[in-house]
Amino acid sequence: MIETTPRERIEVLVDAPLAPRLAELAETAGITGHTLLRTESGRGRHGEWSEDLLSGATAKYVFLTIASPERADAFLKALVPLLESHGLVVLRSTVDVIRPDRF
Amino acid sequence: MIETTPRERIEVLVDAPLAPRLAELAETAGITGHTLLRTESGRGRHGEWSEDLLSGATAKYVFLTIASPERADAFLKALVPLLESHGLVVLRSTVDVIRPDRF
Amino acid sequence: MIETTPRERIEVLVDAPLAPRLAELAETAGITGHTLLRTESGRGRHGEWSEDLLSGATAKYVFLTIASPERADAFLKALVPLLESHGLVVLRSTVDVIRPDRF
Amino acid sequence: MDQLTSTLLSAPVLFFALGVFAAAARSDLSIPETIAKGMSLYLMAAIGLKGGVEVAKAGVGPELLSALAVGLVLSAVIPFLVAPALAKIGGLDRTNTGAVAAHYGSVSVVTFVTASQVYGDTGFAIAGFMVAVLAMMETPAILSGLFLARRESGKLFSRELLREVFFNGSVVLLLGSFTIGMVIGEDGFEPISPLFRAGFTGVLCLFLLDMGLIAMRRILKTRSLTLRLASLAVLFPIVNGTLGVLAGTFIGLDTPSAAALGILSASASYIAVPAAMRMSLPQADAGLYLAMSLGVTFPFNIVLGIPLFRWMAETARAMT
Amino acid sequence: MDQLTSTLLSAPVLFFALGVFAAAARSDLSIPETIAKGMSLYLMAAIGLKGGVEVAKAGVGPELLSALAVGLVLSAVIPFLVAPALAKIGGLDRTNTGAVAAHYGSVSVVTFVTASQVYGDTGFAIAGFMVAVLAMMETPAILSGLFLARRESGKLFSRELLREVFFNGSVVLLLGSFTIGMVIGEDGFEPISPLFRAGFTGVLCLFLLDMGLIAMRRILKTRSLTLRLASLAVLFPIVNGTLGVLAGTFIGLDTPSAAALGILSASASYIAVPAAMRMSLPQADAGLYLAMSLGVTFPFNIVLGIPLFRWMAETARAMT
Amino acid sequence: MDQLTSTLLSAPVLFFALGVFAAAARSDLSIPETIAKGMSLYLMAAIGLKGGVEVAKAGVGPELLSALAVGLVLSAVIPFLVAPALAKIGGLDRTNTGAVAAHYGSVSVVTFVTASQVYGDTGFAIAGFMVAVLAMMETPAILSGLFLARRESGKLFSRELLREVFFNGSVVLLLGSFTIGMVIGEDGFEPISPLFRAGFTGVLCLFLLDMGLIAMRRILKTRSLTLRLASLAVLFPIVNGTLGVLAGTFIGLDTPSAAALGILSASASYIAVPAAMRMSLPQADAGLYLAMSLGVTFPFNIVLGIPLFRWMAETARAMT
Ligand SMILES: Nc1ncnc2c1ncn2[C@@H]1O[C@H](COP(=O)(O)O)[C@@H](O)[C@H]1O
Ligand SMILES: Nc1ncnc2c1ncn2[C@@H]1O[C@H](COP(=O)(O)O)[C@@H](O)[C@H]1O
Ligand SMILES: Nc1ncnc2c1ncn2[C@@H]1O[C@H](COP(=O)(O)O)[C@@H](O)[C@H]1O
Ligand code: NA
Ligand code: NA
Ligand code: NA
Repeated sequence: MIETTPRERIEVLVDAPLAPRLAELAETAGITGHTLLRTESGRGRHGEWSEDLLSGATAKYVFLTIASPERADAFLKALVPLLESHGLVVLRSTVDVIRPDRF
Repeated sequence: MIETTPRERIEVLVDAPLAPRLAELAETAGITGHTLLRTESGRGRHGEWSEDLLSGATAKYVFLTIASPERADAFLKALVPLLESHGLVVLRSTVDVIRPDRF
Repeated sequence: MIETTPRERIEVLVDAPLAPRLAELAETAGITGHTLLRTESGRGRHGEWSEDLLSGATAKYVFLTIASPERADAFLKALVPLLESHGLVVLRSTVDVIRPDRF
Repeated sequence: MDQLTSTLLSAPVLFFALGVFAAAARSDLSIPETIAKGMSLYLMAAIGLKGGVEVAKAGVGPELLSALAVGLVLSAVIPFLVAPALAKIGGLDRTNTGAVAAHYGSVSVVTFVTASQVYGDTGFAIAGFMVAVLAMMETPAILSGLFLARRESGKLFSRELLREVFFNGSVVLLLGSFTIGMVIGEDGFEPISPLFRAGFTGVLCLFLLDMGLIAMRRILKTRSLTLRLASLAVLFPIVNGTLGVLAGTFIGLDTPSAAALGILSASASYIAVPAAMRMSLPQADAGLYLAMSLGVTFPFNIVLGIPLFRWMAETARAMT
Repeated sequence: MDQLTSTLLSAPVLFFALGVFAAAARSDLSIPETIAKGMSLYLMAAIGLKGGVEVAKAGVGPELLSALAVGLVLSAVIPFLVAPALAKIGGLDRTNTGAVAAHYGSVSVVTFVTASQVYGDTGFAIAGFMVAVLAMMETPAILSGLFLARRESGKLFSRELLREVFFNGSVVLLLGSFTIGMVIGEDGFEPISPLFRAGFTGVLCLFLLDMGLIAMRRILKTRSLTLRLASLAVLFPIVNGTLGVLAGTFIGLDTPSAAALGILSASASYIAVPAAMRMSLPQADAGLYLAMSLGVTFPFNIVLGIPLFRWMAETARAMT
Repeated sequence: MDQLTSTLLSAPVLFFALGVFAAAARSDLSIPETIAKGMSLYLMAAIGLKGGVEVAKAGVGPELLSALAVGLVLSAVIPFLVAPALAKIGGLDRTNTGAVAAHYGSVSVVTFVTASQVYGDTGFAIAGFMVAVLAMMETPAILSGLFLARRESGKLFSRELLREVFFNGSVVLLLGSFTIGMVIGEDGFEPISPLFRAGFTGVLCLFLLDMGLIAMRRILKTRSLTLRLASLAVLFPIVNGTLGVLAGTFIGLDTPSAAALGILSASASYIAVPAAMRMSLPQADAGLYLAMSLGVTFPFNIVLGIPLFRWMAETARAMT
């Protein structure tokens, strides 16, 4: 069996224009890597949205980052003030990674 | 540490034209929010597919929804009859969320 | 409650031109199904990238596959030699699936 | 056979052949999906507008109504004609029979567009109102196909399905731009004619390049297309096209329009119907119906059907 | 009312109506996002180039400077004019008031483009330099809107925001192609005129088809647009447009350009401002400001505003 | 230097400069990827068609064969010429040396297209068959680059790689539309010429706008481009381009075609080769080879290389 190490997986659903802000917060928390996944549309308490390239205003991405528990904590703490104002959905779980020193 | 609460994460790989049906079933199960993620292509027992905007017939999305265990159960139950006919791939796992009352 | 069975979820962030190679490796490991998810951009130790259709050289996909633990092991073992050279990010976790015989 | 050569050596058909060749050689040439979708919307708007403008100029007589009626009947009835062959010769179950049959009742916009281009270039001009017939034939076949698939089970048609039949994107765009063409007439069309008339054949070339790639790739990766089913996918356009030409001649359409009714009957949908089937008959094998309609019937019609039905219409006319 | 009919029956406006109809009928007709984005970039480049080429030909007098100054003032001031109505009549909180107000101070490129097309077709030609005024009016309103929303909280403007205001994509593309147009002049424009001049109206038609779909779908899925707010979204363009026409007439613009300044003042942004608001005022309700600017004000201006401000400018001219 | 001014003030080059400026000012202006891909396919189809039509009209003599042979040799040999400089002066390891070298042996379609536009506008017309040379030079360099990178390790070329070399999308599209152009000739080209000829320069402008954005953004976010490597990225086009002009003059090409062979040799790939390198040499630094070819060499050629190689070809001709 390949040796794997547990790390934290943080996923944040975020408005496209705000994604760079998240990358900055992650970097401040010591996390240097992330990946943005593309979404199509969604529905929540504030109604529906869908990808919208014309203004980019209603498009969203999933911001995915893998980090050590300490850095994940620091990142989440930095996110808390934005949760309500930015309508973020934040998910946290554990994954096994192969080269743990990267994250 | 930020306080988080466990919730169920349901992911369903679904044909694009059927995604609205899933949203209805989720709503019937009391789940009001979901997000559709974009896919590029895939391969399974029925061969390959790839994104196809011309007819939209072979495109697929990942339907992602976060819900309480009861609602997740109700939603999965509603999905069972569609599993075979609609060729769904259904995944369930646990994630920690920050504002549990939303889900 | 619906009966579910645990399976391994492997996610690999991979350069677009290399995705077919991964599918072959998965198939050699006895895994017949996979799905590619679309990404938008990312940042890591080697700098930033973003979707790039002109050359396709810097685009990436998330290669997602669900498999039994044995097959997942075989697949990961096959990936190890590519990890460094191909700059892969490999994640492994457990999910519950409904029709376990498929995977 | 001069007609055949001039079809085969026209730019649109050569681009289609280039696409087929590239896919067969496993080249990585590909046109982004969104560009293809954009071109298909453009082609529908342009063909609708041009048809409407022509009707505004030429007026329509009673033949429009009879053509619409015959188109409606052909679209609704063809699925019932092809279904027995699909079940008996092709060995398909009821669900797949219904799904495939629906495709053959409906029409392919691009086949029609290519025909009208190729015909028009040699002075064999399809009447403008045939665009309305094209739109009319798009969706009735969906209902027939579903009836075939579900006639014994309970509920037949959902509300979404009926909306799909009446307000399907292609139908709305074709009829909408047809109507706009009638309203604005030749004068109002003039400022938009550089885009919609001058650019038309060029866009058709690029679109057919993509269709060649898609059609061949479909064939290469299909798992369910048997030799019998492939043969049916050639037989159906011949039979249905003949039916269309005869019906068109019988109701007194001009020769090019009778040929066009043949093309419409012969062609199989690959846009409106697949999406509807995926929604209403998800158990049906999408790989199969796309391989038949896009992979076999579409190339057959582009290359051989277009000159064939012209020849047939001219012969039928000569005999009346 | 001949002007009104000729506006209503022009191809661009009819395509807009087709989009509205299709969305209202819940048709699945849709134009891919990337195609729409591409068309909007094309329209901006084309209008910029054409304006620049015209300035190269006709030269500009002092009226360019006064038009730029008045445009700047209108964009910056209109948010303060509409804010009280949004708060008192519309019942919006401070954040939403600021966000919506910013949209009305800024401008809609497509409304301007449609007006210049519709006017131009009837010999009522807007001066080329008005494109520079269009670019000038895009972003000052963003600062006013943010000031309204945040005047009591601490830091007002971030560095990214100022970059957004000065180097916003639309502003750069409009001013950049305007400058290129001035540099290359009529001669240098000739080789690119088939794309940018001949193709223009046709692309505008397809873009307005999409805008019709988007505007109507916005209205259908909005949850926060009250009747009061919808009425304000009709009232604002009338008031602001009147202001613009009067200001234009007062500073001595030719009649079509005064009408264009009315159109600009009346129109509300749906590209530059929503993105900036999403970034700077994420708590504001995007569904609301898009429903007002895109769902109500945009259609109002396309259908009624364009003939209205022409009539106003002609009347104002007759009275001076 | 009149040539230089007329290049610098042509619309395509000005749009390129606008893109560079916008990216440098960190504007959010951007053109969707799919639109850019669509435009690049269009440009290849158009240049192929136009070349083929011209060959159909003018016929080809033996110079086609010698031009093809020289092009093949240049593409295969240039990687070996630049490799020592990359390793010794640039300090690159073997893998990166091979990867970068492959880019310089191959060609940039858009550089060629821009040159043929700019030259053609001033009556300095490149022969139609040079499109075949362009296609010929696309991929041999890939094999040379891989040989450089792997000459000591075991297996050199996989099956997919050879398919990539022979049936690469750009190669197939260029040669395919070149062949179609030869088959249809001037007459068959006429119906599609509004799209492929009249629209050409305009599309090139928009595409170069995007290339300016991409090139500058590449430079801004590169981490591995040292001053030495950047200097090589300017030196290589000068040396390789001189080689190309001399070779072209030597085998007796007409002056514009000799200049074009210079442009081809000077240009570096940013479509076919990066994708092949990503697949075959994934360890190589994509940020580096894209920064050199797209960020430095491409702008150099567009702005200075085009007039330079014309001047060189004219001088070489004058001396023979
Ligand atoms: N911690 C991380 N979390 C998520 N994605 C990552 C992470 N680190 C790297 N990546 C992704 O992997 C790519 C390559 O990483 P690198 O090799 O570090 O440049 C990055 O551009 C990201 O898209
Ligand atoms: N339970 C959920 N599961 C997945 N995504 C959700 C869920 N709730 C909300 N979202 C996403 O978050 C967005 C904003 O949610 P809301 O603030 O509730 O409107 C929605 O449009 C969805 O895309
Ligand atoms: N093991 C798997 N892991 C991830 N995705 C899968 C897997 N099996 C099937 N899929 C996805 O589900 C689709 C339908 O699967 P199938 O019904 O087996 O053809 C495939 O085309 C894949 O996109
Ligand atoms: Na048919
Ligand atoms: Na305004
Ligand atoms: Na070269």
